Amino acid sequence: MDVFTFLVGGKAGEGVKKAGNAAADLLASRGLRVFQMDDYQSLIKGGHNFSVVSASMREITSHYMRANLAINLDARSYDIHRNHLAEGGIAVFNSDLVKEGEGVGMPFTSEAKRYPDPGLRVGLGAVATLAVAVGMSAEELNKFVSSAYKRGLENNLAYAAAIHGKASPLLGGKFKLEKGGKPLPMLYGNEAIALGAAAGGLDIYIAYPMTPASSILHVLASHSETLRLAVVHPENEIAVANIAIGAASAGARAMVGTSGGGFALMEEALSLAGMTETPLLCILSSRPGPSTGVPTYTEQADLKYALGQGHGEFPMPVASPGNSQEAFYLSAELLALAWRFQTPAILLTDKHTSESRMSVDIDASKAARPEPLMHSGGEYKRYLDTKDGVSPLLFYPSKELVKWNSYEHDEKGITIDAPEGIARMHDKRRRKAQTLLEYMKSQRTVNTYGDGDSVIFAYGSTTMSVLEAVRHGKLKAKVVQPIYLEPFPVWEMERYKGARSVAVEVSSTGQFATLLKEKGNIDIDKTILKYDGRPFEPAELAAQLKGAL
Amino acid sequence: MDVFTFLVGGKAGEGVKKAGNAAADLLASRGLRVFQMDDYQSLIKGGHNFSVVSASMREITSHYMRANLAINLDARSYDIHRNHLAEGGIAVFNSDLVKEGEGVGMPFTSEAKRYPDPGLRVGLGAVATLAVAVGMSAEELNKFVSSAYKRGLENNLAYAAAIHGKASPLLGGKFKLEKGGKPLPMLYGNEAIALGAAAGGLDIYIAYPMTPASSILHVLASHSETLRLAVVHPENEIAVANIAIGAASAGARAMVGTSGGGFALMEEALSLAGMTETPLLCILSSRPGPSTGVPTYTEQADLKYALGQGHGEFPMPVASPGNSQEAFYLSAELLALAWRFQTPAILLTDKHTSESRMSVDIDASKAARPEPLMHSGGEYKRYLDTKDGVSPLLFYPSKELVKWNSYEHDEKGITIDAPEGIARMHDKRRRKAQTLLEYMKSQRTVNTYGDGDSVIFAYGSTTMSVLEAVRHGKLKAKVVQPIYLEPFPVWEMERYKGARSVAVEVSSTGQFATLLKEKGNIDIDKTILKYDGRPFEPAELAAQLKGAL
Amino acid sequence: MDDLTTYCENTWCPGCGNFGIFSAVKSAIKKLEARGVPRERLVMSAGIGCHGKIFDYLALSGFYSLHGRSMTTVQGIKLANPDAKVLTFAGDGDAYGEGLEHMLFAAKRNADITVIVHNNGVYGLTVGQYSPMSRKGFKGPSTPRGSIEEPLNPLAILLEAGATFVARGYSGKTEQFADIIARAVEHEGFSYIDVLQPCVSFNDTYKLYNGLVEAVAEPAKTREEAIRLAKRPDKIPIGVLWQERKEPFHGSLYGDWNPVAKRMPRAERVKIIEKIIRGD
Amino acid sequence: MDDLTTYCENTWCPGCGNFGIFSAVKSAIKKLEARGVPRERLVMSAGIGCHGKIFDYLALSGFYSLHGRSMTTVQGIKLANPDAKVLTFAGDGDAYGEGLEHMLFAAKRNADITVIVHNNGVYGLTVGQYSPMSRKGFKGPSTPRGSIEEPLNPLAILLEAGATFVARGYSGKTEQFADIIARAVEHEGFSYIDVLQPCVSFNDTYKLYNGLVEAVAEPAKTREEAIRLAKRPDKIPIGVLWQERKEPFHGSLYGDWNPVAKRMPRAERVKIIEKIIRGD
Ligand SMILES: Cc1ncc(C[n+]2csc(CCOP(=O)(O)OP(=O)(O)O)c2C)c(N)n1
Ligand SMILES: Cc1ncc(C[n+]2csc(CCOP(=O)(O)OP(=O)(O)O)c2C)c(N)n1
Ligand code: SF4
Ligand code: SF4
Ligand SMILES: [Mg+2]
Ligand SMILES: [Mg+2]
Repeated sequence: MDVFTFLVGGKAGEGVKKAGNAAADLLASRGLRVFQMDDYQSLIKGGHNFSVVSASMREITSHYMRANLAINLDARSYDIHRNHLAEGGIAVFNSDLVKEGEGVGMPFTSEAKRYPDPGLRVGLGAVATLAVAVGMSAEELNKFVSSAYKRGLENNLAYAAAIHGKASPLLGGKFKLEKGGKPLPMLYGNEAIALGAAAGGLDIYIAYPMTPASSILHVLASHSETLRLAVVHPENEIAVANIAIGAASAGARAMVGTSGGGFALMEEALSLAGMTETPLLCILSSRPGPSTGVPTYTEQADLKYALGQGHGEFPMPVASPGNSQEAFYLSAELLALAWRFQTPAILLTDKHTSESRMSVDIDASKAARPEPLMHSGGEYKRYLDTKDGVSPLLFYPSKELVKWNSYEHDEKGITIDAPEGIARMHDKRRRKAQTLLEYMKSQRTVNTYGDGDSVIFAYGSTTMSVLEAVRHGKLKAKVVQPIYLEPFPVWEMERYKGARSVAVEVSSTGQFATLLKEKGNIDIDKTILKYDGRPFEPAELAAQLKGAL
Repeated sequence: MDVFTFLVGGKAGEGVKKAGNAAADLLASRGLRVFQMDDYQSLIKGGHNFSVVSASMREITSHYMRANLAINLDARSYDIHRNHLAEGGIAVFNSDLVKEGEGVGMPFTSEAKRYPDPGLRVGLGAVATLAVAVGMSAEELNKFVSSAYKRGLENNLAYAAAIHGKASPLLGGKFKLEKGGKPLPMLYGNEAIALGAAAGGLDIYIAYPMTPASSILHVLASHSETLRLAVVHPENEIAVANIAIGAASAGARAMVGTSGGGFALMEEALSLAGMTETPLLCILSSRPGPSTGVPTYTEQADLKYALGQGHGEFPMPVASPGNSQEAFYLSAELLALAWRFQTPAILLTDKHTSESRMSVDIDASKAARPEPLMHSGGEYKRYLDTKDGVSPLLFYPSKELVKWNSYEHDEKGITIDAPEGIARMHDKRRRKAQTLLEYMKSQRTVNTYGDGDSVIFAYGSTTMSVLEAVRHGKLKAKVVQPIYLEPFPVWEMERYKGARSVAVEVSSTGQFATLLKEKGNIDIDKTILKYDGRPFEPAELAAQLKGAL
Repeated sequence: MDDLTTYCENTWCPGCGNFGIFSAVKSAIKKLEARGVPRERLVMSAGIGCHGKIFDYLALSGFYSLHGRSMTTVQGIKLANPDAKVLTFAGDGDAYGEGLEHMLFAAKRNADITVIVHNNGVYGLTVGQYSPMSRKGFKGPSTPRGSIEEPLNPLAILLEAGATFVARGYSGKTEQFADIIARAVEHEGFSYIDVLQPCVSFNDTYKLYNGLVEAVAEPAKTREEAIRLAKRPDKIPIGVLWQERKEPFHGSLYGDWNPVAKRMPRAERVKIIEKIIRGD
Repeated sequence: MDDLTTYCENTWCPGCGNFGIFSAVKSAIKKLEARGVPRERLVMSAGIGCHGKIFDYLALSGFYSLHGRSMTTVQGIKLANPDAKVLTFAGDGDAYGEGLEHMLFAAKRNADITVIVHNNGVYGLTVGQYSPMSRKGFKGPSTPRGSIEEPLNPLAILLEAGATFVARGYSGKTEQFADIIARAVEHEGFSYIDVLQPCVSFNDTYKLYNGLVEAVAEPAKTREEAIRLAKRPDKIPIGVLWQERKEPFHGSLYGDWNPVAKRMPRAERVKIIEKIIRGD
């Protein structure tokens, strides 16, 4: 079996996501590469949640929507997912809630009722059933539960054992999975962003909660003591951005994170960072918009928005990671870049990268680190008009005067309004943008994968879907993923001119395709769009790509 | 004399701007076409202000920096402007403050000291001197002062008469100006925006002060009672935008106005207007950025910013008027457009249009008026999924349920998160954008002036400078001014492909030229930029254009 | 399903205090109808959060606004058409966090709106972060070692800002709360109700509140007394703490004029504008 | 030009109350130096308005911030490096209008910053619009027929929000004001000074204030008394109205740790992160 897919569906508050997590860990612990996608609604209890976990001996960068084993913990999930089966797939339903279901019935609820908090425990039933289906013994399951379900462990062990017993005759060893090599850890995109920035020297993280960026805050808050990080959740996003800018001006590597609506509130501060030349890394994790939109789903519709932020003219790099692993390194890299060029920088991502989880192989010591140009003594001028536009830094408290200024200013940071001074500082910032551009030309700004005459362009989370579709469909094509969207790596695009080109993105207007056309001068032959809040499904996308290539 | 230019310089708080105004009125009253530019700093008293007034028998769309008569009321102004003279120009200095000046000395201050508030009165001295120089009799001046300087009239009349007496032997009738036809009124750009919107049916204006947009608020507040307008200045720009959106949802034609920094704070609400399909006209009047920048000067650096506002995907027209007169009609037109398509719309302008004053010939009854599609009875669905994407409106209070929603929603306005519903509403908004685009193709979206093989592209306030430069330099070229920047009128651009093309704008990075290239597919041969906070000077620009064409 | 409930599936957690609020609101609307305020005159808005879902469930017209801005949205509706009776539902994150400034200014200008704050002491919908109302030590995902801040006392602050109707309700005392809502809607000016709303998932305060709430018979005689009441350390008073008569903002701004219902005829407008342009 | 004054041309209107504030600040810095706080430990920020120009004139390091955000900027500086003593200059438009919410939360969390609000009752730099402090009836270009709102009482509101040092100064009483500033900077926690500042161009209040101000000898004993003092109808008390000792925010957050001065060595960080990734 190339890919094994497990799906678990049920109500929010019944441990569905936890079950997805545990299932992924279970498969990963056997040395498989795993991809986990959690689908949940904007509510706390009830409704319909599900997690899909796809695993393979090879690299895997997407879940599949046809499951080999689909376990539905309630009737609604059963109705929704009963047909989401791969060939030979097995549907398991909760026989307490679904009367005449097709597939294998398991009494998840009535078994759970023997213990306190039955609602919370049914998810574990799904995991135990998976364990049976992939041939784990009762002892192996026992060991796994001991590490994965520590809270209320005794009852958990008993419940899991009971389910194991009931499921074994029905499903025992139905799926023979190979055993892989050394197990890899798994990370959510947001965990990767948080830890990557920390590895890159983050000092302070300021954020106000907003899905799908909130978990960056949660992860960093939970590790703030061990990692020696300042983590603050203030009154609103305006405070977030301005506190972060203040902190950066005093030398702290600062980061903020939010989604579209909160990011809008930071826009004034982004322009402030542009003018004052404050290094600031902003994480923008998108969801379907406009406005409040669909908070817990995904979309790549904030590209133009990210590129157009902030009034006036100043350099601001924007980059988007293609998966969790890249997110780790990219957040450190952008932090370093922000400090190198004293600019705001945006890491653009979306729910699908932020809140999906995948196997990673990370060397944290390889994270980039900020090495800002520092003042080396003598009279200090905050905005020294250097050849490359980058002025040395000096942090207060200091004997020398250090003045950062949101007004147009002279080299010392004092406000001006005379024409020569205005033009001069515009020139300085433009030269800095030029220096940044030249620097980017020496950096990796584009990923390419595979080979073939045709080119598939994708960025951000959709890269994962495209790569998996190419694997699934065994497509002959080169996949090109611009990591940097600003400065847009036009110098890397030359070579793709004239090739048959397809652009793939989760957006209704094709903003990425427009960027490729307008900035990259690429003739896109076909644009494949999706905009229903869900990421591409690799098998479906493979079929679409086949038609387009 | 093709153009007569008058310059008056002095300290803020000494009536310099008032003198510029009066001088412009004086010249306009003689049937000349007049253009007035006020240059002032961000301070209340002191510093250096000046106004330049250029007048002609023909159309005139810019001030010139070489004056025929330059009157400097203090020593600093004298130092700055002593050389800003046209051929045969005369410099008048304040002999009380400048000892050995070149040109004509006048005892403005010592004369003023005979009356109370001498500081306020010296500006009038400049106007009286102008009157003398253009050959006005003491009686004519007396009559003019009676209507233009009503406050403290008696002292004003005496002071003006005294200056007239002193100046007559030195300057009497130095400049012979022709007498024109019927005098035209003069309007500041912001007055035009305010009154144009009012003529177009504005019901409510909400704003928080920010230069150079504040005077829209001041004008509308001062006329709120006579025009029956609601005018509100609330706690901040976030409140501004959201109050306006609430008002629009209840049927009021609402407008807001600000500059870059305040506009950033409205961004979240713009996206809200996009999702809820709320008609809202936003005036964005730029100044040099980024950030606080240079508040009282001019720049066109917020173009990309205006085009990129708001997360998610929704239609939002952006247009920029080429002068005060166009501003009048355009603000009414954009208000009507916002209501026709139930979208936010941006009128992009800058200090040079907003705060310059020129002769206009306006027929207020020709202002466009909103004619929104209204519900015609039966069950009401706020987001009825019509063919052209536009849903009929119904305003609360109403018996039918009317629900506007910032979340993704069904036709009734109830929140949804299922994939089909999300895609459906994205499609509806996209169809609306398409309908808007088709509609724009039938509208005037581009102005063209003059003739020639070469094309000069400009937009917004720079159009005025370019047209004046073309007149001044007698250049053979076609001037093309896209009024609409979004949707960008690509269908109008076809015909300019291949022509020798120059783009002119007040920006350091050439955003407009980029737009022409990327969206319009125009090969721009040369870009002429200025970014020192000052508008182009027509004589200088003519020389630059000559070199470029 | 009654005639004030829409077809939208209700997704509040079983046992959530929002159910009590929902019932009270519907009951208040019935009371108001009985007193001559037809429901179609009522226009609502809501913030973003668990509380905001009442927008989807309640069959009233209105505008589902942004996090922290719902009180500005209804001010706009009121200014456009003073015939509307406007009310908004906000969370404690909404009204005391993101949107606190709007609350203070609505109170200052005596905007004629009713604000109902679902005070559950937590950011419910974003899974349980501390809110401006959370007690010191509250553990949420952004404060895993416990919040280090004291909660605000919004009633005292809004009283200092000039609120003309200040009340506190409890979702567990539906009928009293319904009565407060009806009175708040009838009050001309800024009517503000903080509702104690247990969040069973992240901040279950039923027991606490049941032991602490105490009905106040009538509003305080002075603003100072109302503030003292709001700050009582021992008990949580519920009921109307303060009410005073003061001209509402739209009244001071344009008397009984109505921008959308009494629009000036276009021809008249145009004539005046031409006069202004000519400078007469 | 003294050594605390930069080369920047001063463009305040002759007679402006900002001159008194400027002198007082310089005098306070000298006092602080005498008491062992070297000027380089002081870091300032300023809002946007006439008041903000003090940033250009005063020879202290700092950050010229945005309208309404200067109190957040200094909170960031303090959080990054608690060795800094931070102070910010804000306008009444800044601190009580655009940025009021930040003020309340800085007070709530007892952020260790000093906020000096140049209260001239008007938006000076944008040519005279009414501010949250303008009296009812104030005529400015956005309220040509007179403001219809009552002014706020920010001292009372900030006291209710938990401010631990609350004072009022008068630009016309430079020495007393200088003393207040020095004490405010020394106070650990949220120190807030409202300064009565006549604006000779748009709101000339010299005469009014000269007749109304009255020095308070010492801070009130209770917060309630301080609030009463702040609301005195007859006189305007100047001096320190309230001071109390309470752990400041950065102290509660990380004791005496300092993010930039006591950064964790990279190798150690990396090791911990690898452990976290592995899930041990
Ligand atoms: C500008 C912005 N920031 C953040 C969010 C994310 N968000 C949605 S609801 C919410 C807080 C909810 O708390 P509260 O207002 O107390 O409502 P509750 O869910 O407790 O009823 C937040 C932070 C948002 N929607 N918009
Ligand atoms: C976001 C934003 N809105 C508006 C402005 C314009 N603005 C500059 S200063 C100011 C108000 C000044 O009033 P105040 O804070 O009282 O300062 P003062 O000039 O009276 O000292 C305003 C509205 C701005 N710079 N930024
Ligand atoms: S999370 Fe809390 S507030 Fe939200 S629905 Fe559940 S119980 Fe109610
Ligand atoms: S306008 Fe007022 S506050 Fe501003 S400098 Fe002049 S007197 Fe001072
Ligand atoms: Mg809450
Ligand atoms: Mg002020």
